[in-house]
Amino acid sequence: MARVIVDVMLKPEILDPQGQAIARALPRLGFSGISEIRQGKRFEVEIEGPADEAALADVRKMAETLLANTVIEDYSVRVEAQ
Amino acid sequence: MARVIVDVMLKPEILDPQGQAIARALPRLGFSGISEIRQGKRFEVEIEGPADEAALADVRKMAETLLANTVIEDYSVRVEAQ
Amino acid sequence: MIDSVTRATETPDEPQPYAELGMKADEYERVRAILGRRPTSSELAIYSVMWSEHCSYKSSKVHLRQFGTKAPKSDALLVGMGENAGVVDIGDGWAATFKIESHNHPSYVEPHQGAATGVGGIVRDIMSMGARPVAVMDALRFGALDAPDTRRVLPGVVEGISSYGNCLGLPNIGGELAFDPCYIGNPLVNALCVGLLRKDQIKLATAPGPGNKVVLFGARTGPDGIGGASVLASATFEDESHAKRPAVQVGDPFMEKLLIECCLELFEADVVVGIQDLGAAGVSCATTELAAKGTGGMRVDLGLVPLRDPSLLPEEILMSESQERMMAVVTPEDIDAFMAICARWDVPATVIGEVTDTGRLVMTWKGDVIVDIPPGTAADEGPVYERPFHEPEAQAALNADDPVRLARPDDLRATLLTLLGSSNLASKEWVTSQYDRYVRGNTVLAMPADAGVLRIGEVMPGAEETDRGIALATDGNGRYARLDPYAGAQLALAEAYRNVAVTGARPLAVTNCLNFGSPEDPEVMWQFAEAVRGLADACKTLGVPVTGGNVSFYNQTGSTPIHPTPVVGVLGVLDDVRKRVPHGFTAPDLKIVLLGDTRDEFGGSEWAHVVHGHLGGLPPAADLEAERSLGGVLVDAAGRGLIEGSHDVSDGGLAVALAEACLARGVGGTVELPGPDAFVDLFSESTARVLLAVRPESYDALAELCARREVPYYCLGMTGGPALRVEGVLEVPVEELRAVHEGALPAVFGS
Amino acid sequence: MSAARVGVVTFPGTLDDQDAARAVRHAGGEAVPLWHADRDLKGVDAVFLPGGFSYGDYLRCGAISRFAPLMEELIPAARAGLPVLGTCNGFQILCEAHLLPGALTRNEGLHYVCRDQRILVENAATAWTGDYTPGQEILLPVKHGEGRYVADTATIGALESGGQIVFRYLGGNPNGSMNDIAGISNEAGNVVGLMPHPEHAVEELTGAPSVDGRGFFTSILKRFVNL
Ligand SMILES: Nc1ncnc2c1ncn2[C@@H]1O[C@H](COP(=O)(O)OP(=O)(O)O)[C@@H](O)[C@H]1O
Ligand SMILES: [Mg+2]
Repeated sequence: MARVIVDVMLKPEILDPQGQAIARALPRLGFSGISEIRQGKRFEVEIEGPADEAALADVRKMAETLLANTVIEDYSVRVEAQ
Repeated sequence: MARVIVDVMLKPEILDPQGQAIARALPRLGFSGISEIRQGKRFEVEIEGPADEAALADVRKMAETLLANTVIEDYSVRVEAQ
Repeated sequence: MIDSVTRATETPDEPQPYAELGMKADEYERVRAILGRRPTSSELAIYSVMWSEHCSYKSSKVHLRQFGTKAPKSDALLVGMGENAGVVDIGDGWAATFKIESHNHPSYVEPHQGAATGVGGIVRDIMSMGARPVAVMDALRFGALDAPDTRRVLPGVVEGISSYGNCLGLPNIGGELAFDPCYIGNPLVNALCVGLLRKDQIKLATAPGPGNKVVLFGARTGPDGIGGASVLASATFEDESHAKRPAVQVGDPFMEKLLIECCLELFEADVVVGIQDLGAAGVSCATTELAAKGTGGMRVDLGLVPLRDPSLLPEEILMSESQERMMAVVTPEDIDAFMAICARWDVPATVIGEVTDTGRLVMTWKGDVIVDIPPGTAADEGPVYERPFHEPEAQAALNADDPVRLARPDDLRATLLTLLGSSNLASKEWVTSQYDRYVRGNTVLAMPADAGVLRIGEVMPGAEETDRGIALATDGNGRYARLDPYAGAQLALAEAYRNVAVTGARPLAVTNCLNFGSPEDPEVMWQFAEAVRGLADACKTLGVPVTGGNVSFYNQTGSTPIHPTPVVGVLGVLDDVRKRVPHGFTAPDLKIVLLGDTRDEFGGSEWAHVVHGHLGGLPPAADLEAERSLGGVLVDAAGRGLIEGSHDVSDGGLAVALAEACLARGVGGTVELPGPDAFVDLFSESTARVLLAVRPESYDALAELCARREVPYYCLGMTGGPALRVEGVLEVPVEELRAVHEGALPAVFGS
Repeated sequence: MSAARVGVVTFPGTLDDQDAARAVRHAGGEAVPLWHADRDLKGVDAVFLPGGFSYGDYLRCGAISRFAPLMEELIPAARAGLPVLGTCNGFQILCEAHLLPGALTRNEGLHYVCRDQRILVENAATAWTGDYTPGQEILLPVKHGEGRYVADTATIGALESGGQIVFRYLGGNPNGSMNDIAGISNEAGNVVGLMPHPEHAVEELTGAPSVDGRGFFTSILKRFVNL
């Protein structure tokens, strides 16, 4: 049993309307000193066996084909330290 | 300039239909060995100054009041290693 | 290094990547001739996008002219083709503007964003006429229902339309959904928007008055959809970071909603001289078109354009297709009021230039002049092609393959159920339930009605009071058009016209989206030429002018084009919207009446397609005179309150129309067929037919109206009971019809 | 006697404000537009938070709106007894503002759903439901992508036992909400939130095929006539 984290973020050049809406709202809410916010997705994937190379390769493939839309998003995969 | 990451996940007891839908689709797509997937949000917050305690306290407050709805979500805040 | 005009003059022989930008050698030479020197890379950017097929209509122009030359005389037309959208007079001081546009290719690459930005683009077209957008519609085509490609593309497209349109607060009041293997790899996503305005409020895309300010407002400009510009950037700048710019645009419907409300306040405050949306070709298009239609000159400092990505180069800024942007021309006296309204709506706005009387569009970047062109040469004087065309080699054989040779069924009950659950005739609710059809509270009819109907009186507080309403429908049948593009385009118009008329509305005007393969293929070009000729002729006969539209070419995979698919939208008006006719059988104990004659016509029919996988012969005859008479009866009868419910008869024939009429409110009916051949009566797709439900005491008056206009009519039976019964032929409980009809799409896409 | 004044709030991205105002007028009240950026309730007798996509519904529905200047006035006023009704996005804002317990999350089916929905009125004693009878079945449209009501077990228990579950879905739950909850009230019964849209069911000609939403508006207006 291990937990693998897949982070999916819009590519930097792609418009992130969600992040922008939050960033625009911040000053009004009294938060300053923040230059940018981008919003993405985080997946917590529980795998049954150990997080070995084979399992990670599988998760990477899953990220590539299912969790991320690689036309507009980048992803990264890492094992969570338990 | 520093980047602070805020991860927001639904509390474990709250149904996550998005994660479930992905998990259900996996076998059909040829992925096995995955026991659960949960989907949450990841925010990349760029702060103007250094990520010192004061700045982190600010981001934590933002997470608590805005980025997460603590009725249904948990959050965690960390500085991204550059 | 910035490629300034000075530099261009000094380096006349520097090679330029015009071919990579899709320009032909002779087109490039023409630019050189116009300018008397080589263009700068920014100028090349402008000419290449403005002279592209998409912006210049260079292959279609010579044909589209017929919409003007053959246009019927119409008092209703306030603004015709050539503006962002046509405007029609709908009475009582009100006007409506509407247009349909394609976003086919982007929706294949990224279904959600492609479809979403398609909605966004057409909504801005409507806004730029000075109108409040009031509803959207969408006409969709996908590959076979069970094809993997369809499963990938359809849910994303629907979600994109849904998320964008719903967030704007525009009710979705109708559209189409059809499947055919020819659309695999080439889905069609055509979006329509309709807007309302006071007649005296029309805005045009023009920049008159030297000294007036040019304002860019809305979203900041980013590197969206500038795949093409990267060629320029890498050629001129040898800069790798610019080599991979995204071809995909992402929409921000929230920003668009703010833009809508902001524009309406700007119009109300009367602080806009001219306005243009930024669509394909972004700043290039907006500046050249505004300048060309105004006093003729404009000075712009591109360095003032607010950027999302500060590394953007001027060529990229010029080509960027970032969404949710508009450009306005404002007098210096009004500029403060203009900016204040933008600020109230949190819409960023920046003065980037000024109108001049020099006849030149001049752009600077950090002090250098990088563009200096006569704007009309980019906007209006693009290349025009007389592309060769001829009838496809296989056309004669296709038309000769008449469906009379197909085996006809004995079990008509089974045939009805098969058709009713087939992809093109099944309930579209899986799609339509993702669209908000109620928002803004003016929706009178929407799915599953034949046309969407809106009340208009409460849309714009302060405008003249009115009881009027508008009705809209879109239609198009690629199989019919494949068999005969001339007739196919006419049939598309006829069906949309009829769908508007069955609600009781008087059809007024037409918009169209012409989806075809490559214009460089003479066989495709023939299909196009025939379709345009057919549509223009039909508009003339029916007395409804074309007010605008859109052409989408290159819908093909390899050398295989899609079926020619002209999608036609018709707008009609109800003088009293309370007299609209609802959809289907609305109550028991009404007489069921069929108007129009049925012939043995199965070419291109759903029956041939579903049961035999056959496409051949000729489509049903387009009898436009009959459609016109039928429309007249429907409008008169509705106005006199003679009709309780209605449904047009089209795909799948009378059998499917009867079933859908029962499903509308769960009211069954019993009918007797008028003709000798039950199969023909039930499944033929003869046109100019509708099904009505009328109170017995209204029947004679209806019959008299029909007789006066020589419209054939047949009383088939009565509504009521839990089943659809065709005497001596079939009986199906309404709930069984429902299960079959509503189960098909969820079976593929989940419930 | 002058008509009761019902404030209708517009945030950036609010969509159903015109409809809500129209419904108030049809019921004989005066609709008073309230602007999110003003710290001013204009002395209204009640407030309607309409549906829409305030701030694009980015982040979470209602998350940004609840910080609006107007909300700084509205929150204490509601706690002090001002009748407030939130439909759809308005309901989401009320939950985000903690005027109502629980939260609204993504529909279980993951799609936006627009349909005519049967609703059971369970509590006819709130400020906004006096014109209904307990157990009455009504038809109202729902149209939302994030309407699945969730709360912890203790909260649900308290809502159930305190009669705070005002509306429940009948004939199929469109979003997977806990206990088929369609709408709730606060303990005092002056603040009510629901996902369905009464303002789209007040006219014969337009909107949903019912006029069952009228009761919301007549309820609140009668309350002020009777005061
Ligand atoms: N893509 C779509 N978007 C919105 N509404 C649609 C769409 N496709 C179909 N509809 C609506 O669903 C209903 C049924 O469509 P259809 O079966 O094509 O109608 P008909 O049988 O009258 O030709 C109509 O109200 C139509 O406007
Ligand atoms: Mg129809």
